[in-house]
Amino acid sequence: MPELTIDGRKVSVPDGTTVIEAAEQLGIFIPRYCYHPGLSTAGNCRMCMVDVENSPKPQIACNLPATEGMVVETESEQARKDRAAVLEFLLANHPLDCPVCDQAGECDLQNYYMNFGLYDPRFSEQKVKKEKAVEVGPHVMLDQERCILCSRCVRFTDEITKTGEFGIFNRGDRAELGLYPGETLDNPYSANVVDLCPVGALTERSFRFKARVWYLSSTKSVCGGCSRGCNTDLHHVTDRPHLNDAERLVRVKPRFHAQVNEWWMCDEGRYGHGWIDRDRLGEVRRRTDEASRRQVESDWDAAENALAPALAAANGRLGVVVSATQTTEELFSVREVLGERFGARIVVAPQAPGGKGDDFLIQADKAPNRAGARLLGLSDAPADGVESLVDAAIAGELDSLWVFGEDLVELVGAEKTRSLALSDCLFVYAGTNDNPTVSLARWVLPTAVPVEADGTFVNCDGRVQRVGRAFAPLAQARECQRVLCELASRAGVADAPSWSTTAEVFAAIAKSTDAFAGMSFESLGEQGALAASREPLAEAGTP
Amino acid sequence: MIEALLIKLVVASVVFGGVLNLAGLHTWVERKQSALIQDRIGANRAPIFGFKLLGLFHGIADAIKMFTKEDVIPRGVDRTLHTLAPFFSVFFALVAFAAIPFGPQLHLGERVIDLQVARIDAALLYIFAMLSLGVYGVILAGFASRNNYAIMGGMRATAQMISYEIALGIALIGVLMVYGTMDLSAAVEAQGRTIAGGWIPLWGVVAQPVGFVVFLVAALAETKRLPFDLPEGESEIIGYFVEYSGMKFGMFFLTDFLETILVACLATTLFFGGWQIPFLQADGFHFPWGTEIPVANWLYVLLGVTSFTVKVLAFCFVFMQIRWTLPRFRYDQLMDLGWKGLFPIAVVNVLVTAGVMILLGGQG
Amino acid sequence: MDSTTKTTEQAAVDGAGLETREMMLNIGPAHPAMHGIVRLVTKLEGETIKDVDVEIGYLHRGFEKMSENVDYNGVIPYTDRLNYVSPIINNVGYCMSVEKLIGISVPERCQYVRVILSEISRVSDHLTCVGATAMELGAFTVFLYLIKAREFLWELIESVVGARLTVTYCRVGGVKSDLPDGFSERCHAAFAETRQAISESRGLVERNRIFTDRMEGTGVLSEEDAIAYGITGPFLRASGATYDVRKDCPYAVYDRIDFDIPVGSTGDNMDRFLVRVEEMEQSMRIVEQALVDLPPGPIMADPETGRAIPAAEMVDLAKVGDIPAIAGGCAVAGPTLEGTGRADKASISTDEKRVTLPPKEDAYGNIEGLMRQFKLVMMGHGVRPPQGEVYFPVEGANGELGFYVVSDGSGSAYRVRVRPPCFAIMSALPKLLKGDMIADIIPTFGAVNMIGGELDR
Amino acid sequence: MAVKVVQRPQLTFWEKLYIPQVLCGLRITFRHFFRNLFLHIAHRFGRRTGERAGVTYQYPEELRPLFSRLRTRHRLMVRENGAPRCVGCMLCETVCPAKCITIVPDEHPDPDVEKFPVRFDINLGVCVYCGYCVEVCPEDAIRMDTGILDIAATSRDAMKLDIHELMNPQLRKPVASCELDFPHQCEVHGGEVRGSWTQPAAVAHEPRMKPSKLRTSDLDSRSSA
Repeated sequence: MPELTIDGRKVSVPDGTTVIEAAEQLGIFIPRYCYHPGLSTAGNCRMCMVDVENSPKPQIACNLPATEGMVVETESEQARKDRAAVLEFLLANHPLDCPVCDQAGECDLQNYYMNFGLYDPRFSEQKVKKEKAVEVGPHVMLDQERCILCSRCVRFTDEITKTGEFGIFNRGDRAELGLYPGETLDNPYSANVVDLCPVGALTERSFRFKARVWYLSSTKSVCGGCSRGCNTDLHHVTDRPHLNDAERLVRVKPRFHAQVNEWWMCDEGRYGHGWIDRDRLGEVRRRTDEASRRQVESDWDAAENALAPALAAANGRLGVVVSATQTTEELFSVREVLGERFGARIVVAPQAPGGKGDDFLIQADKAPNRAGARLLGLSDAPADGVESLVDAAIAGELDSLWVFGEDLVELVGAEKTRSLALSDCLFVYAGTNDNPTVSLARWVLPTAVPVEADGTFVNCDGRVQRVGRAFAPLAQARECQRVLCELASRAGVADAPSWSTTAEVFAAIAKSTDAFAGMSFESLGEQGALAASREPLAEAGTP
Repeated sequence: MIEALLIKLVVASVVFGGVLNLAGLHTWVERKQSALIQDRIGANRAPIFGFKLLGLFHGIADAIKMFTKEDVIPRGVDRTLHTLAPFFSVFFALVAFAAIPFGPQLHLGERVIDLQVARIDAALLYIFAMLSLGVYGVILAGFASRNNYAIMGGMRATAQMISYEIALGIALIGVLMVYGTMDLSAAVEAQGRTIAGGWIPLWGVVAQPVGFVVFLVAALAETKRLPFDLPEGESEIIGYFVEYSGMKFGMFFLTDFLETILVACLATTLFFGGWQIPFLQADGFHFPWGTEIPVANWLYVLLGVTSFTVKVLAFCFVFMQIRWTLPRFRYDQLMDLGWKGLFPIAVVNVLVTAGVMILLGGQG
Repeated sequence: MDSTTKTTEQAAVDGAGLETREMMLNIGPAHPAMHGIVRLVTKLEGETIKDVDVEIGYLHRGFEKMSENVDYNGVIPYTDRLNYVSPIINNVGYCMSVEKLIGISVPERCQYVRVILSEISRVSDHLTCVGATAMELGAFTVFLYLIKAREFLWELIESVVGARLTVTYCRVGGVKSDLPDGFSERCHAAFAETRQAISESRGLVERNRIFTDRMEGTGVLSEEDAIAYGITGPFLRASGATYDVRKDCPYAVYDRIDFDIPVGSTGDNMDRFLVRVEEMEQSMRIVEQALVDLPPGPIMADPETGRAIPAAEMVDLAKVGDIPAIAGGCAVAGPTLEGTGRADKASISTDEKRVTLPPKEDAYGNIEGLMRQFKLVMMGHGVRPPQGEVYFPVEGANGELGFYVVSDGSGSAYRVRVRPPCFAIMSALPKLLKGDMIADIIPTFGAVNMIGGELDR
Repeated sequence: MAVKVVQRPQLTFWEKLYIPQVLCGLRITFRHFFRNLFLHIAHRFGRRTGERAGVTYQYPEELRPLFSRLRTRHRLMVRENGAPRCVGCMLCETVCPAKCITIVPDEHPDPDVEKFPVRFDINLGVCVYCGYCVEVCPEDAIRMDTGILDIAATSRDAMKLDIHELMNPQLRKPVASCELDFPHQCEVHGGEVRGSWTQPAAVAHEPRMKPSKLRTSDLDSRSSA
């Protein structure tokens, strides 16, 4: 445990710690480009120069192991001058691209110039031209001029994905980042190089010119793309609808979580958010009459007036299909209201076939909350549970069938769904997006997607993680638990729950379910917490 | 008989038409004159077939605007009085002109025509009466509007007009004494005389300089224009016509100008020799150095009418100039000036005049 | 209060049973004399004012709240609209408070420029106030003569600032642009016109008894009362106090300039009129001295500022990396950006790179300048004063104009509070008006020079 | 501290009689009146045109000489090939205190430009003419030097300038024709310009990315051109 002094403050760190990490422990930020904690140390950007006592030259903090009694100065006049000089070199060939560069606003060149540079520019030579706007893969755009050759992306493809598409070619000021001949950057984690790139050399194609980063608001959330539950930051803009084709969610960035995803996330999850603003169910709809399949717009009041008596009269003749894409709170409220109060048979839709996983982050099960459903006791035990439920409905054994968020056409086939629609059973669809099933339902209730409502997902490792609420639900859409609470009270249920916040729902879960015992919505925080469960969870491995 | 009536009709229409047009022209003069004083250019639009004539048509545009504007009668007003008030104002201002002689007698064949709508023996009294009645329009407007601002304006106007009429009347007593008549034509004719060996015409301003000043001030106050525009006082109480719009407002506006012209006519008639031109008598010029130029009657009349018009316009011009030069009095200061300033001066003036006349043996 | 009740009793005795009632008169909010928007609820006995209730708030713009939602430079256009008759003083006051918060000072030339334009603004403000007062007393010609003079001053401002009223001229850490060529000559010419107009206007009213009667003895406020009400500026000085921020707490370069503080003796409207008239003369004196003392900008010291390159060409060359072609050149940007180039920037803005935009040459021609430009403009990246709070007063045209700025270290102010000089005067208005006649509202209110923009914020 | 007590006017007896000061005032007003009258007449005959008879201007016919720095209606600068100089960096949209600028950028076929605005609107009904947009523009793409002051319109929509009106200040709504050379073509239908922002730009129909073929050797010819 060497103890060293940085900027006059003492810190003792484990053996092998570098000065840059030691400084971080003290809250001292040393500027860096090539250094990344998730990658090997390269030490080629020279930005993290610090003054070390008794050392004739400045040292790079990223590759300098802390030793006992070391005295480091990060703010000395010499260190400042060194950093400014390094920056001046890095910027010498940097094009004047801020106006057209998507990185502007989160660019470390800009940030470090204002924080550590501030020198008067002296460069008056011809800048070296390289290629601009090169498509290197389906998701990533390369601008060779902007690249400062920190090699983070090269190391990522070498060390993390081990696909090795990137390399640095040529020498001196002709050195440029590029793909090896015949390669394309199309590995499933390719967009991580964009996050790694400290400058605007690698940018996302989907975000290209869509918005400026300084317009974006950020919400901490969890990816719903698979049961891994990678931690994410959602970047969204609601006050400038002319940007990003009026879609509110602009982009998703991975958020560091040591146990779940570290710094990374897959492209599938990163770009799988388009459905949030596309083909959404905006308003309550109902079928005009029994025979016709025409749907008309309605409102919540009418829906509740019609559905509450039906629920009250159900008396066990009620079936519910829930989805493992719903948050734990939604599933719990379905269980509590429809299951407990109205005696519904609840079936969780089974895992969609054909999902592929890998040994890094991607899981085969694309539903983010199957573990949550299982912990709540909503097991998908019989594989044909949904089908038998639909059969029962068609046969007249059920008065009404509620489907949450799942596409019945996909699960039981179009034929069966159509005959369900024609049967006497009151077929209610509550969900977020349009699908073939929606047009067949007698009532369509729009519900909020996870980014429009708070909630939790339980990932494949049993980690309960919070999904953030980024913006208000679209149009008439409402949070599922609110809909169910109101229906219950409208139906005259004596002990109808009256949750108004997600935290209250979660508190009810924690009270009633052992696996969640002792947790509260607040205490989950950014890191989440592992559910205490004796049952084996879905087969999964830590990264 | 019919012929005489026709002639009266023609004269009357010439007078009233002329006066009304002059009032309309006043709006243009007011705009242009103030513009020149204030280094501006003034209204110069409202073209008719591309002719702008320095914005002369703005008066017509104004008239059209006034007539076509919505005539708002606020809720709660006394409708009859509210409607009647502007007519009162304009009517009395207009009929007062009947007694003003604007030229010498015209000989048309053997017919002798007075260039005056009505030759009244007590013309001065008549004009005073009409001026006093004008106050009704104002007080009625203020009262009928049921508006605190309007009623204050009306009260101010009434007090002001009554106070200054006294000074005005007494100032004119001196003139009456000098000319010995209340007939304005006779007064004008009396001003044709000369004194100092025929060098100076015996105009009222010569005989009654103090009376003239008092008259001018009091008369300005009668017209309710700056510096005596307290009843309007657009930045204080807006005025008695605050609840008027359209042509009814226009009529108050018109009254203002008519009264200005009336006062200019009176000042001309009583103090500046009316239609008289120095050294010009009915048969021609008689210069004190002996030269005589005979002048035909039609030319004499023409010169007389021109002389009268020029003098009236000059007075209007001066009034306008004063209006754009001075700030406004305060109510109590105005009353002070009227009762403690003008009234005693006018009285003293009468006494002095009487004394002088006695000394000079009854003739001025 | 005692005197009021006494007069009522007296009136009751005099009236001998005749019923008299107070008249309520709402003066404003839509009334020709209530420039800006304000309402005086008056109780009248005849023409005499027995009681006044001043009602403000008709022009609430939410300045202080808006200031919390934009970055520090974004507030400046809002300050233009505080006292919209002398906007540059507001600009200066706000910018100097933020500069104090950051702890930077601006170059000397910039300070002189600020003083010069502040004083020109003060003259134009007083011209408006005096002229409007005269106009409302009926002397319309005086108003137009003074407004004519103001026009010359506004043209002067336009030639520097690029706008006449909504100036948006000062920046945190400097001003937008340097004085243009020939400013000094134009300034002297404009002052000659102004002096001529003022002397003509004085000739029209100052010794005219109608005017002096209206002004003397009306709206009297003693020195003690004025201080007790927190009144500052010409209104206070007319009452005899000598407080002037420029002298008592000098900012910019006022301590180096010789000028007098005109004070009155009786605190009536006549004194206020005379103090304002004299202040205009003093302000012009300040400007004339400042123009002489103005440290030469580099433009004058060093004519070798490099080859002139059209801005567009510079951008295009820099874009393809042809830095040698533009190195050392001076950018010729649009005319509205005159006086913002590298040569001027050094003398009109602080050299603190984290506060002021780079000179045009840097923004167009090199990556460092471009990045600086971006960092200062992007939301949440711009000027970030350290945590703290600061109050900075300047002498506005109506009195002490202070900005109290609280920073939480983020890119926009946590709280901005203005101390508008009008507010204190307006609160003294009932005291000024009680017992006077209704017509006295006009000169008194005129002398208050109420500016709705700063009163209601 | 230099304090100067102002001298209150002490009126003499004659001045208290009003008349002398009235005459004094009349002298001033008459002087202006006759001087201006004389000058107006002289101007009619083409004399003494150096002296102005009034300080006012006959606005629509006669424009006040504007100082070069005066901020007037905006315009977007145009490249030699007719395309906008603007690259859609949105600094102006960001800095605008009135939030009156709306920009939608898109890909430009020239890799040295990369980005250009398919939509650039300024709502002049909201603009406060602070000039911040000009000041922050890193491309010299927007200027406020058109000298256009008469921006009045009869509807709020007409106060919203689109990119056509901004690039060519002569154009006013309804736009009769579009001569502007964008990377896409605009079509005018009854004064309404379509094809630029309702329909995706022409370049968007092609493959969105075109790898640049620009080499350093091309540079010399480019910069000399």
